[in-house]
Amino acid sequence: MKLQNSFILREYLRPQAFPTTWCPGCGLGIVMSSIAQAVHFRGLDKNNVAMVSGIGCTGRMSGYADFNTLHTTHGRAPAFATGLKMARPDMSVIVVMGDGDSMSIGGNHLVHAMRRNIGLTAVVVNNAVYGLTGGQSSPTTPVGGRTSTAASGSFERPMNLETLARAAGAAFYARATVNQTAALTRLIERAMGVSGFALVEVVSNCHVLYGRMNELGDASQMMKSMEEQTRRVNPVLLRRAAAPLRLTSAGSPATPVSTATAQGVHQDPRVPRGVIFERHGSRDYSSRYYAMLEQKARARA
Amino acid sequence: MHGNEAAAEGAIAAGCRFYAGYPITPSTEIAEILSGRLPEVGGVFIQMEDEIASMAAIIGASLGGLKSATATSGPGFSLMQENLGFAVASEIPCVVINVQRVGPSTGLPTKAAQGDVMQARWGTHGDHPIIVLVPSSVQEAYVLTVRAFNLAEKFRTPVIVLMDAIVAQLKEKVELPDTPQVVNRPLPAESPEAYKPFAFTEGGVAPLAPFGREYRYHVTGLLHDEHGFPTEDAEVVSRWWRHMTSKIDAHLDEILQWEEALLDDAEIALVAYGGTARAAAHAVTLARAQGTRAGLFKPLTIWPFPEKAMRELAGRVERIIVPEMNLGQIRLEVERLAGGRAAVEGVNRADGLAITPEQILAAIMKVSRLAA
Amino acid sequence: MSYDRRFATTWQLLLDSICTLMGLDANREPPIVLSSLPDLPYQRSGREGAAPLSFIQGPPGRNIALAIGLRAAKPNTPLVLIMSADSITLGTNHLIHAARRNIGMTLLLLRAEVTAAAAVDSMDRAGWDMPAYQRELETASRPLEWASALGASFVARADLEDPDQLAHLLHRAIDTPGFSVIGVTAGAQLQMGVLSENAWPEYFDAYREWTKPLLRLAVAGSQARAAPARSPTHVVPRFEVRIAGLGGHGVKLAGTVLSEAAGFHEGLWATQRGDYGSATRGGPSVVDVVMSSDPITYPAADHPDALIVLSQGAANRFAKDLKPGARVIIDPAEVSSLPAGAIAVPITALAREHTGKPIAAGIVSLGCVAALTDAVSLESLSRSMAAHVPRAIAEKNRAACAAGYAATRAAITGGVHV
Amino acid sequence: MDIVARGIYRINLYRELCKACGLCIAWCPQQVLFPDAQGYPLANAIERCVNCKACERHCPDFAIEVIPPEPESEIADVPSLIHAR
Repeated sequence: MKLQNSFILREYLRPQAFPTTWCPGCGLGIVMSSIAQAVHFRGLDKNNVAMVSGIGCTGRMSGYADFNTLHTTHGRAPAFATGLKMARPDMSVIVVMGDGDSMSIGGNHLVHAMRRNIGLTAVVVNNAVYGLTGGQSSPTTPVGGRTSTAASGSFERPMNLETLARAAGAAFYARATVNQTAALTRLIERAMGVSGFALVEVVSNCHVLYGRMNELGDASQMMKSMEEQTRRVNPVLLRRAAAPLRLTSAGSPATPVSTATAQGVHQDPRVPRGVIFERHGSRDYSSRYYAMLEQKARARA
Repeated sequence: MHGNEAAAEGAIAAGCRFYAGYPITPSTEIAEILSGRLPEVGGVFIQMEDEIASMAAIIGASLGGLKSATATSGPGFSLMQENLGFAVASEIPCVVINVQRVGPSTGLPTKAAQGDVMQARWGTHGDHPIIVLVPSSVQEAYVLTVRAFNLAEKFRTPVIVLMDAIVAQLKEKVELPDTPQVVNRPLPAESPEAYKPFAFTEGGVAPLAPFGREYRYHVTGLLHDEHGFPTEDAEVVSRWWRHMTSKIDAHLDEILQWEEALLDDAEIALVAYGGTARAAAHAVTLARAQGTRAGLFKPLTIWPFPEKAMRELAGRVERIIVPEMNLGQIRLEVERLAGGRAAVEGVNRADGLAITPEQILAAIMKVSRLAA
Repeated sequence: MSYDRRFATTWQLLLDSICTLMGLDANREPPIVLSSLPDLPYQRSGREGAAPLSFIQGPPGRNIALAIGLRAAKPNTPLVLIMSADSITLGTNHLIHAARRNIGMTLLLLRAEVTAAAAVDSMDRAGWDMPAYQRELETASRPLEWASALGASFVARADLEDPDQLAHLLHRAIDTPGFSVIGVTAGAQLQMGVLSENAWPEYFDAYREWTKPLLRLAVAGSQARAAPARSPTHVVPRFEVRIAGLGGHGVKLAGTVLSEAAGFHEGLWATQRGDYGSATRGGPSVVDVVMSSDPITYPAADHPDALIVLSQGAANRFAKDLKPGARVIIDPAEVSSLPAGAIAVPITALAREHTGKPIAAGIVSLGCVAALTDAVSLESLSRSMAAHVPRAIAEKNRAACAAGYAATRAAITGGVHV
Repeated sequence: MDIVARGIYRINLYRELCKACGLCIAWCPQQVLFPDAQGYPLANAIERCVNCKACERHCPDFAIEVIPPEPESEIADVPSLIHAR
């Protein structure tokens, strides 16, 4: 008899730390379960898996996952993880961040981790709001979204992480939602197989703060509306499309990336989910670095 | 009204028209309140990408002529130090409100502490004077925030309001002045050609002209001459230092504030500030009820420290007890100033719980038995 | 970062281009230049006194953030930032957020770009001249592409060897509302001219639009704000109240209503402090209210005169250190082991009965408090409640509060102690 | 732990982990689960369960699991089992 869920809980999580501090119905538990399953389906030894997190509701995840876990300072998780990956290139390093953690205070580290193409699996849980501090605007708060620092609705343009990741040179970008748990697990599993920086943006729900302030209903209503607000894309079937980039520097990554925003469908207001782009032939920075060291040693010998 | 609300309203009353910040417990309410209040008075609220940027933005706004402020807590205050040093060196008035929580690092985000006392003094690199005010009640959170803006404008320096989560989250009744006294930035009297934006004066500052059409000048974090141009000339640099230190030292009477209670006949003095001063005040009444002559010295300006008053106090009482929610940061300063004339002892905790009047009373009783 | 003297001419050319801005339009405010590069050509010319331009030599990378504050204060002044590799190292985060928000400034990026596929000299990759092996390992920063990807208003590249084109692009950049970046290269085999444009309102223009309705509200609101403070009509010695239960009992609201009833409607001094926990439901939640006709020193109820206990956990934690003569009220449905001398009032049951929700337990508790002290009256509690409870359920809450009062009175006079 | 087993499948409910968020009830396509007075799920109609595990996969707190009666290999026959009953 296969007790899949309790197996995940026993083998990959720390039951003694439960129940979690997350609000009832928070999608973070689902994300955590998907990460654990992805590690399981990839057949990884959990002693060789590290989870690095920053500050925020998402940051708490590293406390519940039974890997080598590191709960760092606000926004700096990619930088801590870069150090770890360079020291232990064989280790699978998962970085979990929230939208404020990764894109606001940690924007610099995220951009440069993508630029270096260091072999991290970044899971960015995007709920459009700062949860732990009580519902302030985040870089992904949509225009018109009410928050505790924009009571009459935000007017700021939200961050387009997808185009930034493409321009910065990430190897893999996928978007998943917490209502499609099987797809979420599969995308994380796939991201973990990428050599280089792989980012999975997970659209999640903060029904307690953002949902309440914007009258979006409870957890299940918010999750069900993700169904209507997103559409499945397949990058293999789609041709390269009109990204806002027209310019290229020499050797720019903007050209070889296959993108999901296809011509003719980009008027669709629904956010694409699935694999958005994947750079072929990408190689992790740490493995390139150690290969270089070996080459130098051979040259000396 | 709670302490964060009082600080936010104090900022508005003092004429603050620009706020840049980043959410951090337990200071976030200040940002939330100002995000609603500033647009009402035609001011600007912006939530920046991090605390580094918040500090930089308030410097820019201040150079543009707006009174500006940011609020944060320990981890964010650490990030601000680089640009706080810039504001000190280039003499930009601005106000930083730091609602202290338990550290180091993420520490205990929702719990109160007073661990940033030395960081507020020495957090940024190099030597520099700085003004740090410490409110112990919601009323003082309002009054001292107004005062912080006034001192910042008057002495062209960043001023830090060092709150703790006890005062920030405490809700109490306040009696606010209808129109607080507000210092506004004077325009230079001289012509743009004669204007020296960083004039070296003995104990004064040049008026800071807002960047604009007539007054063009150079602002730099490098050590500079009176026109603002970088210099490595040791003679100019030493004059710059004299200017920087004397602008504060010559006005200590105006900058320093403290309150004394029942110290006239006291044998034991409590030196307490911030949220801890409330428990100390209560402990004094409890001790007096038991016949022990205790009194309270409560600094409202903690940097520069009221050195002269402390030296006098150490000559008057037999023992000094310093309760603090840290491991003894101000106790060091008190010990230094007491110079052995009065025995100094601390009541310390940094575990997120407030110091209770009983704890302080126990310390008073212990030393009074020793004295007897 | 120190300024590289090889680029002294670059510097001169840039300032020349910027200065042409002032020649074009007498009504335009002179630009403010921000840079982390300290070495000013006009300083060396021996000029004393006023500089030809306002100039901020800010911390590396942070100039972008500094310029945001300046833009808020000076909506019409052109801001020109001259940045080098600091824009793509320390300043990356500021760069991408200024681009995202579309804040009105013009960035001139020197050497912060790959200038040719094999540009060995360029300092573009991380801010210093890296060893060759590292340059091969690391992909270069592409700030123009980052800014463009985030929808900057105007992205262009100019060649230093064509100063007229540089000046032209600079003028266009400054005339475009929002965030503009111009990569400045020399003799590179790259596309020059305008690379991308994007229409989106400038941040502070949008901000002023956004605040217009709020400004009007403020005028209406300022008259309603004044509320006269009453002085105390009766002498009340320090009275400490602690209400302890779980999240979902409405404990925090009860504290607010009680402290404001005492402070605003009874003219007393009052403080309120709480520990509400981080969970919205089920975690321990406690509020302390201290009331007195004298100013309050210590603002916590460590030795309460009245303790209201709504959960077993709260009973275990707080039913000690009571002041002599203190009253403890417990909810017998929630607390199994009762402290001696406690008065049993079915608080959550009363809350459900009158409002249908357990969250009114805090409001019922206030009725209990009113029955124990003359510091607050039921009337001032209900006036205070009016400011915090939606009108639709105010009557039900008033009834719940009165029920708590009546039940407590009955218990005291009937001597129904546990 | 409550174990409910009336039909083919069993459902384990771990009350100590459950936060009564209601996601399992909302996601169940067969209306197997119902909230009790406090909002905790009760598997009142366990006979309708088809082992889709929607509740299990959407539970953020690992508080619910569906257990098939036979080893995993026989799950392919689930539809016929239902019809046979």
